[in-house]
Amino acid sequence: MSIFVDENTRIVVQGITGHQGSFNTLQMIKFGSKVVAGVTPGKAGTEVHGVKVYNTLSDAMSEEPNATFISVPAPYVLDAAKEALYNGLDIIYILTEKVPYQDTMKIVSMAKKYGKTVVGPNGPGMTSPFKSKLGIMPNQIFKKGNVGVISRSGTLTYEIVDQVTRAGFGESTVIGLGGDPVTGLNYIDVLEKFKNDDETEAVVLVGEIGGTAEEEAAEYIKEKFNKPVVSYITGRSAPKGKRMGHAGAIITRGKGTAESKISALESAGVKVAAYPYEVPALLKEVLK
Amino acid sequence: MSIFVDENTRIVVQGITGHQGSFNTLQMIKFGSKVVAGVTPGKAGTEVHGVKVYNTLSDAMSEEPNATFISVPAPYVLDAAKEALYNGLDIIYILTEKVPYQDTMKIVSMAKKYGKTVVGPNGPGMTSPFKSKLGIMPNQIFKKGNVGVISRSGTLTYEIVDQVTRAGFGESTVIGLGGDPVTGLNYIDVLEKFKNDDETEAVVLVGEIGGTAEEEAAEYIKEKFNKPVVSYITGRSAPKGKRMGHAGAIITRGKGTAESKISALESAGVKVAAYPYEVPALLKEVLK
Amino acid sequence: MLYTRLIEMNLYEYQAKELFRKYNIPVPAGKHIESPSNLQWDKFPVVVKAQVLVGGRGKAGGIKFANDQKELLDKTREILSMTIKGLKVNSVYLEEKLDIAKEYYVSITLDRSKRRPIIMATTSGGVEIEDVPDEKIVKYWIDPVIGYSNFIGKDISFKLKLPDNESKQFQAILAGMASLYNDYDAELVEINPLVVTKDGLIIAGDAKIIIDSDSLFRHKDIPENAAERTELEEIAYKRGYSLVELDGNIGVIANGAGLTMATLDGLTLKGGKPRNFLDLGGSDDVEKVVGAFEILKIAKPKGILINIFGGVTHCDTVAKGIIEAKKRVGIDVPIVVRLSGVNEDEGRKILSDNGIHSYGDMMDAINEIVKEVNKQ
Amino acid sequence: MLYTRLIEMNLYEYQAKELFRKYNIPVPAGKHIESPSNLQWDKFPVVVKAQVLVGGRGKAGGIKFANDQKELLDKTREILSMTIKGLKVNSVYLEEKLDIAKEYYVSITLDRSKRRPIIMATTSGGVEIEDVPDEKIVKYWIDPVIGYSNFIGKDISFKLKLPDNESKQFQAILAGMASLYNDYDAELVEINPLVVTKDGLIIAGDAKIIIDSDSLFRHKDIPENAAERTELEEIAYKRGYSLVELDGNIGVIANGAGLTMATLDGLTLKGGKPRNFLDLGGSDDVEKVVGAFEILKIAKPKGILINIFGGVTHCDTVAKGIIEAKKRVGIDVPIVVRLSGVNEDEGRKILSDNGIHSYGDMMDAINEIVKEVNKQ
Repeated sequence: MSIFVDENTRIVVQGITGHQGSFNTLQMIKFGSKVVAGVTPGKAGTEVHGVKVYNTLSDAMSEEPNATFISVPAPYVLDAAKEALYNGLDIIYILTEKVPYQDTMKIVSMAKKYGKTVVGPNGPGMTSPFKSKLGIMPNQIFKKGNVGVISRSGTLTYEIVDQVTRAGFGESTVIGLGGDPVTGLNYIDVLEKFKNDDETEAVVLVGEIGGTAEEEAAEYIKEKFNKPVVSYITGRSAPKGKRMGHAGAIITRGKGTAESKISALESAGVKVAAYPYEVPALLKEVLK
Repeated sequence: MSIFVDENTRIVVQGITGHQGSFNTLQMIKFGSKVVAGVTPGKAGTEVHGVKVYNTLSDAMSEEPNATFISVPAPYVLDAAKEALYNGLDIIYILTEKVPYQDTMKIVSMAKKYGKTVVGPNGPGMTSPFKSKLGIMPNQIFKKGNVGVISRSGTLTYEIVDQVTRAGFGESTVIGLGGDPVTGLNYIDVLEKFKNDDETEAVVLVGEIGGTAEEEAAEYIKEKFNKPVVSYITGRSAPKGKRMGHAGAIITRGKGTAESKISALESAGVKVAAYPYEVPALLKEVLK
Repeated sequence: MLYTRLIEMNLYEYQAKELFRKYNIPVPAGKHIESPSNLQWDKFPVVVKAQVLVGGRGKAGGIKFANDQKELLDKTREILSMTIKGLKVNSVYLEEKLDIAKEYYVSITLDRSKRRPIIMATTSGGVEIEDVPDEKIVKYWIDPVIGYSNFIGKDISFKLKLPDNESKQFQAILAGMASLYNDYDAELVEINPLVVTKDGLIIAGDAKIIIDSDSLFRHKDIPENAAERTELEEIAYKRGYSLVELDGNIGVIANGAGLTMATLDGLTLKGGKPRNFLDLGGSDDVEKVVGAFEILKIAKPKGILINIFGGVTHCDTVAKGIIEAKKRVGIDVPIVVRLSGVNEDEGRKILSDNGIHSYGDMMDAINEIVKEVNKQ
Repeated sequence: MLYTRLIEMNLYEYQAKELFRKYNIPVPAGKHIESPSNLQWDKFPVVVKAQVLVGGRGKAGGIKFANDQKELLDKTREILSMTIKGLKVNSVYLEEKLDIAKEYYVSITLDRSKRRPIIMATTSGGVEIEDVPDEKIVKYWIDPVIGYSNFIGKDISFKLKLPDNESKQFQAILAGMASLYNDYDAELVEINPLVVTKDGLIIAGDAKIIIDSDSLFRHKDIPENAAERTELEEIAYKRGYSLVELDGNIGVIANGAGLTMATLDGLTLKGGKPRNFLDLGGSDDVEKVVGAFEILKIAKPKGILINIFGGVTHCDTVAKGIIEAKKRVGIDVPIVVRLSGVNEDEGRKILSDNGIHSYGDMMDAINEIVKEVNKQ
């Protein structure tokens, strides 16, 4: 068992003929993902890397996809996600960046109504080596293993996964939540899945300054999580004072800094690395 | 067990100080319903028939209601129903008539998201003698028994229930769906509940011309319903030709007439009465 | 249900097209005219269309073409003097004549059984849509949580196999219709024909909009048009009663649409002929009862049947109303009363104190009034 | 995250109040002035307010009162010559002086952890809201499925214990704010102070609106204001780079906000001082790399660290960009390169073919650049 994506994941790519859509279709296929269809209006009958292209998602449903990779320009993401929900897809991964956050809120709340999962926007997706990859993470950094990774970042995730793999570990599932203020999944959503995943024995939580998601994750780990967690938090050196308005400060009330996050995690028993390269060493400690 | 309302139903009345709100609060209390709170902005601290009034529903939640009786003017129904959903009430009964149907659609679809039940608008509510009444049906027509009644009408429901009771039968639960084009529950929603209700041994389905709800119910009864059903359909004598526009005709394609409904029900094995007073006689046949 | 929705709000074509303009749905250049004086138009030929709230005006001669100013004046006068299916034509709409290449059909309306709006579209438009076979109609249901979004227009365009140059235009029109449908609480937004001109432009040839009359409190810009009502129905409507005129001779007053229908059914099955449907509704008001008699008096029935099952409406209130009406309205035909339900005993007593017999059972009352009227 | 949201769109007070008017949120009579010529005002005293996108303008002298035309001219000139927290004042807003009885506070903003908008309100307004204790602030989260509805305004009014005459006004203002928040993709709509005048009227004393800059494609009526950016940041922003200026001496180019932050963290922990944050983002374009060097050249760093983990951005593209930049931009300070990930080998080869050593490990590169710069 893996979480979210596995050998039963059947992917349709919305926007398959675009640069990103086409490139990542190929990468996903190389990784072993089942990419069963693509959608670009007006391009029905063509193929992208051997994948059949349809005019509309409702036509593409004949290939029985259950997950979608959305790579359309930001102004069209809301429409594409609605189309995915209308057609009943279970996992909606949105690669696109600069999606208005109120659009994301709408997508996330509609998806919740239908019990569907949204990943992203503006994140690298999810990878379960070597069952399936739904997203854009570089193929070569993965190895099958028992470490789960959750992150808000893109490239920093690759950096950490690369370190973990080079140190001889491997990953169960790696999930990039996305860097936007509102995303489909948060740390706790994923931790709940890792908790019951028999392939995951330890979790690496990669966080960054801003918001209080890491503090809330720490709370959850303290109270309900039963597997060892190692963490790395970026932004320690960020200058103070550049922050959202007054109203934002009220919500966080002093949380949101690297210090706040690190101390919350440490008090939940999480080992926090100072540098990415320290993550494997800490994993060794908790997995010995 | 009864369906929807029973001795655990705790009712709050939104609009309790209005004429309808106040009158029906008293009637519900007399029937044995637990009316635990009322809401009228600005009237906190007063009482209506011994029921404490609060300014807002969120304040009234301290009395732990799980169902609401909404009796506010039509333009305010959407707001009141949203308030009820926001506060997590399980059953939302809307007495008010002339609610714009798009408001009702919104209420129903939001309620579905939260797994809540909407009854009405513009219907008499639901009664489980003598456990609870959430609505406006006259108290004196009921007797505890094993006949379930579903109807789109108000007074016609009373007529039928009265006939059933006078003939020596009694009712398990009586439900008035409401007379509007869009209502929270339809026949099938209720039949599904009656199916698993051990207190219900036969069902009376009261229908009327217009729409195709009765035809769909007949389909359901034929395929999935396991208890005897007796029916009465009004509107046989209605003049032909007064109907919605062309587009409406396409959807129904000849259904919607009394003849269509009666023949659909009969082919599902339902006994259809020509007059309300024939219903008890048919019940005698199926319950013997 | 059929009876209770009589007050749906139909818009005239010229009003509907005004709303179309607001939502950027292309319509031909047009002008609404209430009198032939000052009749100005400069591009011929022109179409003169009777503005009436009833279907089939074309077949009835309510749509004519004019090739010059003189013809325009003649045709306008002609149409303004017409009565179509009993409705007087009070105004015409002058409209640029389109160079029609193809005629499509598109509508959004409520699918009651699915409790969601349905879009229907076909490239076989221009005829009565009931006559188009189902397999030629593309149907799409709008999920109320997701709402209308552009993927729907795209999907339907592909399913209709529209050429590229039409597809974008069609999507914009459908998006406009969907917004209009939501913003104005419509029950129906329909374009038939949706014209494709020889220049490849898509334009709304006709426009039909029905507004949910229950929503008018938030659409102050929508004028309340008289619906397809008879004189008696109009009087009743203005006084706040839900009445449908029928061709029999027994006046009926009952409460609740369902019970009223059941009363008519019972009368008919027993050989009686109802003069009307009149639902008192759920108000508990003596004057409301008196007012019902005032209206029935105009209808000159040979007898009146009152059938009340008391709920919100109390039987004693109805009884008082009957006594009042007898005094004030002066009814000289037989009245048969049935009272049951809330305050039934009080109501029956009030009546018997005033010498009026009443029944507890609906069928007894029906049998009695049929007998009474047949005696005459 | 902190760095990536730098381009949120702050509105000037006068712009925000214009939007308030559109949503029927009462604001004082006011006028936006860009030059003291033609300065007309007829009701004194008047408030002259500096229009700058930075908090604390009052304390900095950016809000003054004038009792007559002459004072108005003087104060306006004075404020127009000011620079507040490094930002030049380019215009003022003249506003009717309110007769203040009470000052409230109300805002709608995004609660990121709950993924829904939050309304905050208190009757202890007029001060910095962070200084108001939590128990004095009423908080209400908007359910995105249910949306804002009037029960929320009613509920908050009661929780604030507003008198009856204020409650209705407050509800209308909050409803307007909620519509504005939705319609304009706002991140923040804030009124502080929300003034209650001695006449009992509730009026927005100030107005703060932040728009989600990602949404500007659908808000063509919103002008794009320069945010609180330094000269270098402004140049970078205009060229499409996400750059934050810092006070160190090591120029940094990395890809992805997280990895860039981690690079700065690593540098700092190893005793280096970053000159900037520059995230190349996820584009695979040689020119984008060259452009980054052009901007860094302006910043005059003592050395440049490039830290790339290839994903969407391929390592060979970055390598080509570095070679191009060396040729065209003319960088004369040490450059240390780290390349890992997609096309890492190709990229490293391109660099070594051109005589540039590169690292595979991030920490090795960080150590090297710190050593190089400290040598100088």
